[in-house]
Parts: sequence; structure tokens; C-alpha cells
Amino acid sequence: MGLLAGAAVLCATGVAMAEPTTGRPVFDQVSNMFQPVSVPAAKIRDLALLVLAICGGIFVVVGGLIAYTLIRFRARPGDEHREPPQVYGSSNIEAAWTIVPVIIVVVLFLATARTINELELKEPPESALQVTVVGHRWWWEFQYPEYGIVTANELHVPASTPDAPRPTFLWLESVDVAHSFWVPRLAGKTDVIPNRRNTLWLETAQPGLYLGQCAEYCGTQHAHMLLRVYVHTPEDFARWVEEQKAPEAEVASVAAGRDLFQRTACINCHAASGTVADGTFGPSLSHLMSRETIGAGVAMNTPDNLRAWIRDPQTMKPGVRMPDMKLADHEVDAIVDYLVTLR
Amino acid sequence: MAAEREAKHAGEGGIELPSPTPWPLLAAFGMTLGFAGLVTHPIVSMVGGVCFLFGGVGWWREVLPVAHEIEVPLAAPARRARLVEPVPETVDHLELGEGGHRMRLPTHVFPLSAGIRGGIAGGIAMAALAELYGLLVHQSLWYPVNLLSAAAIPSLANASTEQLAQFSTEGLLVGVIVHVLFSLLVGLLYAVMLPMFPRHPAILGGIVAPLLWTGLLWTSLGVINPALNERIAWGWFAASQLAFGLAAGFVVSKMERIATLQSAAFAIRAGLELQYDEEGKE
Amino acid sequence: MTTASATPPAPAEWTLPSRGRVGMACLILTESAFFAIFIAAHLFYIGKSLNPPYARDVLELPVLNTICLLSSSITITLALRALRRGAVGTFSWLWLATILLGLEFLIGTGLEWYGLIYRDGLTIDTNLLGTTFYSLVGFHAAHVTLGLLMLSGTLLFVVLGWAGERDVERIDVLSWYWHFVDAIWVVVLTVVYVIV
Amino acid sequence: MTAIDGSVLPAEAAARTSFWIRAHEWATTVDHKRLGLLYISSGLVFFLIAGLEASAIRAQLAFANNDLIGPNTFNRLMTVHGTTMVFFVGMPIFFGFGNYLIPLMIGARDLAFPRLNAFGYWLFLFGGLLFYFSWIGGDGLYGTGTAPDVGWFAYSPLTSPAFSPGNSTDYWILGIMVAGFGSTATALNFVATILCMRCPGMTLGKMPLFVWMMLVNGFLVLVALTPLTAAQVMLLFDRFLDSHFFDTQAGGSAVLWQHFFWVFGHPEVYILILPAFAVASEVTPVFSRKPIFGYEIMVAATTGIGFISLGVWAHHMFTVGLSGPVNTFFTASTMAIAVPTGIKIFNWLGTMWGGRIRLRMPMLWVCAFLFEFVIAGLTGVMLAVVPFDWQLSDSYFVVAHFHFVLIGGLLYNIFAGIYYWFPKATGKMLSERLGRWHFWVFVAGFNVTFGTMHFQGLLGMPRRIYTYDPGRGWDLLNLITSLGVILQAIGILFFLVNVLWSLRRGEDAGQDPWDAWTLEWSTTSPPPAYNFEKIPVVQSRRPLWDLKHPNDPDWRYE
Repeated sequence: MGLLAGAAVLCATGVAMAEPTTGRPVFDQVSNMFQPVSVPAAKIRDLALLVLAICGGIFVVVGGLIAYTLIRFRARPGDEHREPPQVYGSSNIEAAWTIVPVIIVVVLFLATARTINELELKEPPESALQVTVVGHRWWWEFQYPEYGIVTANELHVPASTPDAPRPTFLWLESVDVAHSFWVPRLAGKTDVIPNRRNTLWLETAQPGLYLGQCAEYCGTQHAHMLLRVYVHTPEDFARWVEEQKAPEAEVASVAAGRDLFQRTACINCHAASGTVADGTFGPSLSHLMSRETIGAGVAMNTPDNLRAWIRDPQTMKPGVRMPDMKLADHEVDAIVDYLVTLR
Repeated sequence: MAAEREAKHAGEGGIELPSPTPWPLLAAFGMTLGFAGLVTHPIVSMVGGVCFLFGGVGWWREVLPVAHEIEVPLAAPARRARLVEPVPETVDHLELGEGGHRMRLPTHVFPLSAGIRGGIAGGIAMAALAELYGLLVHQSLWYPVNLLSAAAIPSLANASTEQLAQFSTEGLLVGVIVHVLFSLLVGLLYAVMLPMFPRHPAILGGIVAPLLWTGLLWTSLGVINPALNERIAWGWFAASQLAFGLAAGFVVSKMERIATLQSAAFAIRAGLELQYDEEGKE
Repeated sequence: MTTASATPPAPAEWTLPSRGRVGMACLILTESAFFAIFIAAHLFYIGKSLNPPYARDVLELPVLNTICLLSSSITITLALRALRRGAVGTFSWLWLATILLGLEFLIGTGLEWYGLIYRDGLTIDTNLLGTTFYSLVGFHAAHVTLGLLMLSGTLLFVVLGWAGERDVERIDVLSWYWHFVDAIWVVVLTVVYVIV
Repeated sequence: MTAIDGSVLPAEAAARTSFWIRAHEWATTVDHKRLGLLYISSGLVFFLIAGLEASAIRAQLAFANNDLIGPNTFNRLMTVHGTTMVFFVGMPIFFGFGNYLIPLMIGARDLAFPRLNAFGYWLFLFGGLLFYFSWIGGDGLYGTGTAPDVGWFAYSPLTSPAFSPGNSTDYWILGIMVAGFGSTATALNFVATILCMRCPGMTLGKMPLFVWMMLVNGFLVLVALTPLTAAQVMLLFDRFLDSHFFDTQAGGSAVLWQHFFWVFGHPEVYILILPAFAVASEVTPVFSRKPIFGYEIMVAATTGIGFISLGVWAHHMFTVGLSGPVNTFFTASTMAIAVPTGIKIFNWLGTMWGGRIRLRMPMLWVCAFLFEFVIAGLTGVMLAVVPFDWQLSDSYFVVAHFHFVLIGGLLYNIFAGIYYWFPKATGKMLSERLGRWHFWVFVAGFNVTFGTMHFQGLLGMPRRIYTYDPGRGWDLLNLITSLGVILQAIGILFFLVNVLWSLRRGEDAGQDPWDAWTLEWSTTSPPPAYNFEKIPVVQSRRPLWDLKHPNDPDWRYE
């Protein structure tokens, strides 16, 4: 009953919201695992459909039997003083309903075993883009050792085309507690655990933005540890890499803000290219304005939101590790003016 | 123990039971406080320790050397339990067997060995046909084995046809295990199911079941075993399934005569239900 | 239909296991599960300490301790045999021997720990070895201590005449616990001192 | 002396007994029936509390970006809700059933160790109180205090002193540990009772299935609960003595905790569900008017489940990046456990087939349980398929799955058991009319809430998030989920009213209102302190059938 209602709702929402709308969507995307855009997610979907079909079949048969039994063998008026024949059991039917499930289980197991070993790639292929993902409370750090880029919360990867296959291979690490990397339309989740290096790969031909978030409870702001994965065409990706590698333009008009930034405790936690700031406790601010969101997805990256964030991060994201810096209004403005030049 | 106690007190008008005691409560309280001290203050632990000690000693004295008991008087006769009396209910009887009811059904079954033998025979017949296919079409004994194990081994699932014709230890191992397991399971299933369909066991076990199985696989083979799905020769596949069914069905039904109700409804033959006296059939 | 007798068949002789023994067996089972986890942790962390001291440098096989503890299993068995015969005096001496052997084990462990702490600088917060070693061996020693307390209590009761031959079943159940503590030591010895 | 059991006193005399005398009687009691009732009623109180916590959680999640309760309160609520439901509701209520029924069913006067039994109960109660004291005492004797907020499985290193300062996590450890000692004592008591206290004639093969399942359950508690205690001791050492069991900075492993926790945690699921199966195995035959179908295979399946459940724990950890062979092994063992579970469902079905099913309240709950449990089992198989689990794990799909197990499986059978044995324990029938209201409203609410949750999971909603953004396809589903809670609450209200009303005004039950076959129905309702005047002698699995049908007794056929 609940299942039916839910199925109807699922269909409705799936139809209405499944495809990314045009323009650059913000949060409006359903991360439906049955609409995969990446090889591992598609393989999982195929297996999942098989499992769903088998389980659905079993449910119909067993549920039907229960319903039939209840209707057919209900006590009827006049039965009060009659007992039915007393049957102890039947070795045949019991054996049958032991063996049939075993056969089903073995079939399922074989397909599962193959898919596990297909998807659990331990070594990255030659052509792969390798990214190190570091889980922090409560944001994501992405390092591209190949390019010397470090960014946060928004992962950019190239699409893989048939003539130039380029899967993305993620090394998952954590500096504090356990997290989990999960973008349902790209791949299944893999935990991000301190003192351990896990791997995850994805390979997609479809450019776009795919949403996900941390899936392992990691403390206060577990809910606001969102993941945004941008898949670009190879050309767009190359352009993005170039932009990220380029030094920040030094804008003279915001020298005051940059100065203030370098004199406050900001630099203990944040890094920003072209300044003395090289902290690693918080997200790198280099090319900050190339990101669409701040605070691991709590708000859009607009100057207003930045201002509100710097003034009091604890209001926007209660419990976040960034303290209220007690800056005066004009100081906040100066820093925001500086930050918006980091493109 | 209970019986001794019963014998000791028969007719005394009272029954001895363990006497109520506060010590377990105190000991438990002390133990909890002892731990609670870790998160509050050491004094709490100390109080807990003292309570636990008192409780423990009290408990100790309660059961040593002989556990304390109190005598509980029997309830007034009017409040005692009534004897359970025969009820007027009639019990429907069965047609089967001499005693009436409560036997395990059906009365004659194949021994488990029939299923195992049937499974072995079917497995050999099926493997023979599959190997014949491998030799005739791909000039390789290993080809069918590897295709079967590709269900579980990704390296084989992604291999080329030439590679599949090569020997693979892993493939042989998995293939043999899977084949033997399935042969035995299906053989056993035949042995328990065939008596439920007694009229034409050969047709059912030999032809209908393999065809159903083939059809079922046809719908889902792409997920279960994509490598096989790409290369499958359905004619040969169905033939090997039939070979299994016929061989297994033949061996099973030859093991022992089927002794079950030929005209009864399915549920009765399945042992789920019994025929009632009043129908008086046969 | 055959005519059935109206009265049900009388039950055969009815004997059931003693609840003390079953209870002790359950306790041993659950304690084994407890130790299994500590043993698993120790095995898992063998060789994974990031800083010295390392096991192969500081741990020495406690031969004397092992001999004492294992032989105490023999003395306790002999003691019970004596009690069954009614030889309360022999029982007391053998029981005392058991306690003394157990006590030697505790003292030996204490000396070993003293050396480890003050000579080798290994404490529970030094590294992973310290963590798993002290907790595993410590919990075993705690069980030995608890066993010794119960053994001493029993001895006291027997000497004072509050308990005796009639309690042999109870005392036998207690001896199971002592055998269990010994058996666990064999496992602990293997994983801590032999597999380094 | 006469007041050993209040129930045998004349009503007026009982009313005159002062409150303190009665409190003293209950506090010092070692009677298994009283302790059983104490277990069940304390469990129900904790159930109401944890239910309110769940309602607050669902109120927060009803709308996107809701700020009814903040992240800190939310995380505490979800931790305390989960912990309470598992340790202070599920286990004690079934320990209560076991306490009350095992001696009655095997024809004994009490448990093997009555004082230990009292000790176990009080440890459970004080453990629960200590755990709840964290709401006011969480930071020590000073400060306002905090409840634990690390989730009910308290994954390290979130629990390490660095990430969980103060005492909140210590309360989680200590509360559960103290209650765990009590549970171990009770399990030991059950095993010893079942093995050593059976009445003459009751061989192992003639015990009611309820007793069989409690026996396997007892063994499972013994081998599974102490590993949790051991792991918690390690965590305590880490937090108080600076040891490094789960300290990732010192080379420790965060995954080790997960292994240790789930070595306990998965058998725990069966510790909770086996007693539920036990209730279903008693209710189904009586209301179908047939003996249980395939007694032997039911026993075999139960012990099979007991053994296999010790080897499936890592299926909670498919996403931690274990190696392929490990994942493959655990998917095999997890799927294997579906087989004995399936056998049980089929055998209950076989029991009903050909019977004359009386759809009274207990049976109604068991039938609903069969439906929900089939769903729970099938979603369990989906979760066992490792790649599928990589998507489903830690999502709302999992939340839906285990609530189908724990409510559809466990709670439904608790209700079935209460409706079935309430007449035995109190002498009064529960109202069938109110019962039906309770049943339909609650079942509807349950399915709306948790049926829907599967779909949030499939749409990528992780569990344990205190808020979410609009537009991700979760808004409507979450609203429906939360609305279902209202229905469930109304259902529970009907239940409470039913219990309170029936205690006073209920129809007299008599000795054997259901025309049942196990020994507890051969004594008065409520039974006297000594249970049976004469220790019964049994010849078959259905001793009362033999007495009721002297011409056609079971013992002739078994």
C-alpha cells in the first residue's frame, strides 16, 4: 500500500525532475540511481533491475499465497466446533521450498560476484584522470596532482568519449572522521576513512552537473556536506584546468582587502594563491569565484552570501568549524571585495 | 529438580519458592553507580562500590549454604486451576493412512539419493552435449566451461572468443563447481517435485521444465552472464537443458514407483492439504 | 484403526543437566566471546605500532608463569578428586597449592609489567602494542584475580567447616572457571608471546 | 506471606495494601512473572519515549530547509532513538515475554536462577536510566549536559576524544554496557532454564517452538553481546586511558570498530527478530487450528539462522572498501541466511493452509507481519547484492528496510504477543473493537511512513541528515513520510487506551480463552506464584490437545 503510493510518487517526481533543466541548475536535480550516466552506475542499475525483477516476482507469489490462504481458509460460521485435519508437514514441499530459494540465491550470487569484481578496480588505467578526494568535517577537498590544482566541494572531471576514453579515478582519504563519497548517477558510494586509502572510479560520456553528498554520518553538519560533480567535454575541461592553473590577477583596488585578509587569522586555515595564506584546515580560496556554492553547498556563491558567511558562518551552517571572526562591517566588505576578484 | 520438589511437598498444602530479596536490586544499583562515577564524580563510584559490596554479600548469604525459600500456600480451591477437560470439537479426519491424521505427507517419496543420482545423470548428459558443441563449433573443450564461469568471473566475461577457447584454471574450477551445484540442486528438486505431478513426469521433468528454465534465462541472461548472452547458440543451449531434464527425470522416476494419489488435487499431492473423509472418493 | 490405550505412556526416567554446570558453561561461552575480540584486536595490530618499543624487542616468553598456571589445573583436579573421596585435609592442601600457583602467576605478571613500564617505557598509551598487550593480558590477569578470590573463599569455607564434601558439585563447577582461565592463557600466550 | 503474588489476593485486600508495601514487593520480587511484566512495561515506557523522539525527527524532516530543531538536537535525537529502540525496547520486551512464558511453557516454577533474573532486570533498567541521564548530565556534574550524538553504531573515530569531547559518548558506552551485563545474565538464565528445568516428558523435540527460539536466542546473546562490551571497553580505554585501539593518528584502524560493532550488530538483529518469530510460531498454529507445519525444519532453520548470523556482519560494511573476495564471501553468507528465513515464512503459510483461520487480534498482527516481513526480507536480499548496496547503503532505503524488519517484524509480533498473552497475565481480554482500530490505523500509518522511505533512498537521500534542500525530489516524499507518523501515533494511542480500559473493564478471560495447546493455558489467569500446583507431565508438543482430545491425542502420532 505504502509501496504503491511511493511508486506513484517516484514516477511523478522522476518524470518531472529527473533531467537537469537548462541553464545551470542549482539544487534542482533528482539523483535517481535508476538514471545512471556513468559506466559503474549503469552496471549497478542493470544488476539492480535483475534483483528487483526476481524480488518482485517472489513478492507477488508469496504475497498472493498469503492473501489466498487468508481468504480460502478463514474460519466460517459453523466452524467453531470443528477442527481441521491435523497435518504435521510434508518433507516434499519443505524440501522444494528450500531448494528453489537456494537456486535463486546461487544465480543471484554469481551475477553479484562478477559485478563486484568488475567494479572494484584497484589500479587506475593509463588514460585515467586521477584525483585525490580528502574528506573534512564538513567539506570536500579535491587535489589534481597531475595539474597541481587544489579545489573544494565542486569536482570537475572530463567526459570520456569512445575515441579517447578517459575514466576518472578517485583516491579517497579523510583527515578526521569517516565520510562517504556518493553521487548516485555516477557510481555507488565508497567510504572515505582516515588512515585508509579507498578508490572509486567513474566514466561518463554525458557532460552536466551531478549532485551527491556525504553518506556516512560524520557529525553536526553531515547534512551540509554536498558534492557537485561537473562533467565537461574534454575541451571545456582543458579550459577549466588552464583557468585554475593561472595565477590570480592582482587587482589594485582591493589591495586593502587582500592586506586585511593576510593579517587576520583567515590564513591559518585557508590558502589563496598569490598571498602568504597557505592554511589547509579550510577550503582553498584560490579561484573561489569559479565555484557556484559556498559552505559545501549551503548557499550560492554570491557576494551577498559571502558577506553573510564571513560575518557569521555559525548562522548559515551551525556547528561549522569556521568561527565568527568578529570583524567590523567595513572589514568584512573589504575582504569580500578582495575575494570576489579570485576568479 | 522440579520433580523432587514436587515429591517433597505433595500434600503439604504449600509450595516452596525462592524468597523475595532486595540484594540483586542493590547490587545492580551499585554496579550502575560504579560506572556512572566515570562520567560524574569519583564519589559516585565509591558509593556504588559500597552498594555493590553490600548487595553482593547479602546475595551471597541468601543462597549459601542453602538458598532461602518461602512456602507459598496453595490458592483457595475455588481459585485453583481447573483440569483441562475434553472438548466436544470434532476433528476432521483424513483419508490417508490407517491412523487418521497427522502424518507427514505424501506417504511415498523418493529418497534423497534419487535426486542426487538424477542430478549426476542429468549433469553428465548436459555436459556431454555442451562439450560436443564446444568441440564441433569452436574446436575447444574449454569454451563451454569458460562461458559458464563467465557468470562470476569478470576477466572471462570481458574476454574475446579466442581467449574463451583457451584453458583457464579459474574458469575450470568455477565452472565445475557451478555445474555440479546446479545439477545436484535441480536433481533434488526433481526428486521432490515429480511426485506432485505424477501423470507425465517424463514430459514435465524432461521437456516442460527445461524449456521454462531456458525461457526464463533468455529474459535475464544479459545481466546474469553477458558473455554467454552474446555468444549463445540457443538451439544447442535448449538441447543441453533437455538432455539434463530427460536424463534426470528418467533416473529419478526409475528409482522407485511413484505412490501418491493420482486423482487428488495439486495441494493434496504437494502435502499442503489433505482430503477429507466425507468426500469418500476412490 | 487400532484401539489405543486410554492412558498415555509413562515418561521414561527423567534426568536433566545440572543448572550450575549449564550456567557455568554459558558464562565460559560468553567470556570466550569477550576474549575473542581482544585477541582479534591484538592479532590485527601485530607489527603495526608506529613507534618503539616493539614486541620482539621487549616481550619474553613467561615460562615459569605458564608452568605454574597450567600445573594449577592439575592440582585443582586432584583436589576435587580428594574431596570426592572425603579427604578434606588433602583437598585443603591441594586447593592451597592451586591458590599459591595462581598467586605466583599474578606476581610474575606484575614483575613483567614493572619491567616493561620502567625499563622499556611501554605503557598503554605508548603505542598499539601497549594498547592491545596491556588490555588483553590485563583482562586475563583480572580473571585470574577473580578466580583466586573465589578459590580463597572456598578454602576459607571448607577450613571453617561451612562447606565440605556435600558441596563437591558446586566446587566442581567453580573449578571449570579456573580451567577456563588456564585455557585462555594458552591462547593469550600464543598470540602475544609466540606470534610476534 | 500471602501477598507473594498480588493477583491471588482478593481484590479488596489488594486495594487496601499500601503503595509502599506493594512497591517493596515488586522491588524485591524474584518471581519470573512479575519480572517479566516489569521488563515489558519498562520496555513500553522506553518505546513511548523513543517514539516521541522519532516524531520530533520526522517533524524536522517534513519540509525542506526546516529549522524546527537544529543539527545538534537532531543528531542527539536520532542517536538516542536508535539506541533506545534496540537496547531498551526490543530486547527487554522480548526478555519480558521469555521471562513470563518460558517457565510456564516448560512446566517449571521459575527460572533456573531467580535472583540473577532480578539482577538482570535491574541492571537493564538502571542502564537505561543512566543512558537517559545524559540529557541532563552529559558533560559531567557541571554544565547543562548533552546526550550522545554519534549515531547508534558510534563509528570511530567520531567517538574519539578529539571529535567527541565531554562525556556524551561515555554515556552511550556505559548505559549500553550496564544494560548489556543484565542482558547477558538473562540470556544465561534462559539457556540454563530451558536445558535444566523442563517438566517430565518434555524432551527437546517436544518443546514449544517459542521455547526453542528463545534457546537459540539465548545462545546468540551470549556469543554476540560480549563482543560489543569488549569493543566498548576498548573505546573507554581510548577515551579515559589514551590507548589507541581506534586512534587513526597512532596507526589504529577506524574499520576495526566497524568490524567489532557489527560482529555484535548483525546477530543483534536476529536476537531481536527470533523472539518475534517465536511469537508468530505460537500464534499461527493456535489460530489456524493446526499444529505448526514442519516442526523439525523450523527448529533446523532457527539454529541455522543462529549460526549463519554470526558470519554475515560485514554486509554492513560493503562500502568501506573491503577487498573483492571479502565482499563476495559476505554476499554469499548474507544471501544464504535468506533461505532459512524463507523456510520459516513458507512454514507459517503451510500451517495456515488447510486450517480454519480465526482472525482474532493476535492472528491479525501475525498476518500483517507476514506481509511486511516478506517485503523486509526481499529488500534485505537487495542490500545483500553488493553493487546494489553501494547505492543503497546508508540511504533512506536502508532506513526503510530495517524499520520493516524492526516494526513490521518485531513490533507487530510484540503486539500479537500482547494481545495473545494479556488475558493470561491479567485475566482480562483486550477489547477486540479498540484492537481493530489500533491495528488498521497503525498498519496504515506504518506503510505510509516506511513504504515511502524506500523511494527517498532510491532518489539518493542519505540517512541521518537533519535537513535537505528543496528540489531534489525528496520534498513530497518526506512530507508523506512524516504524515504517516501521525497515523502511527493515533494507532499507539488506541493501543494504550485499550490496555488501560481492558485492565479495568475487560471481559474475563478464563483459563484458556483461545482454546490453545501449550502448558501456560492449563493454569489460572493470572497464574499463581507457583505456576502449577502439580508439575505437569507431557507426552507431546501439544499437551493440552492431548487432554482435550483423549480419543485422538498427539502423542500417538509423534
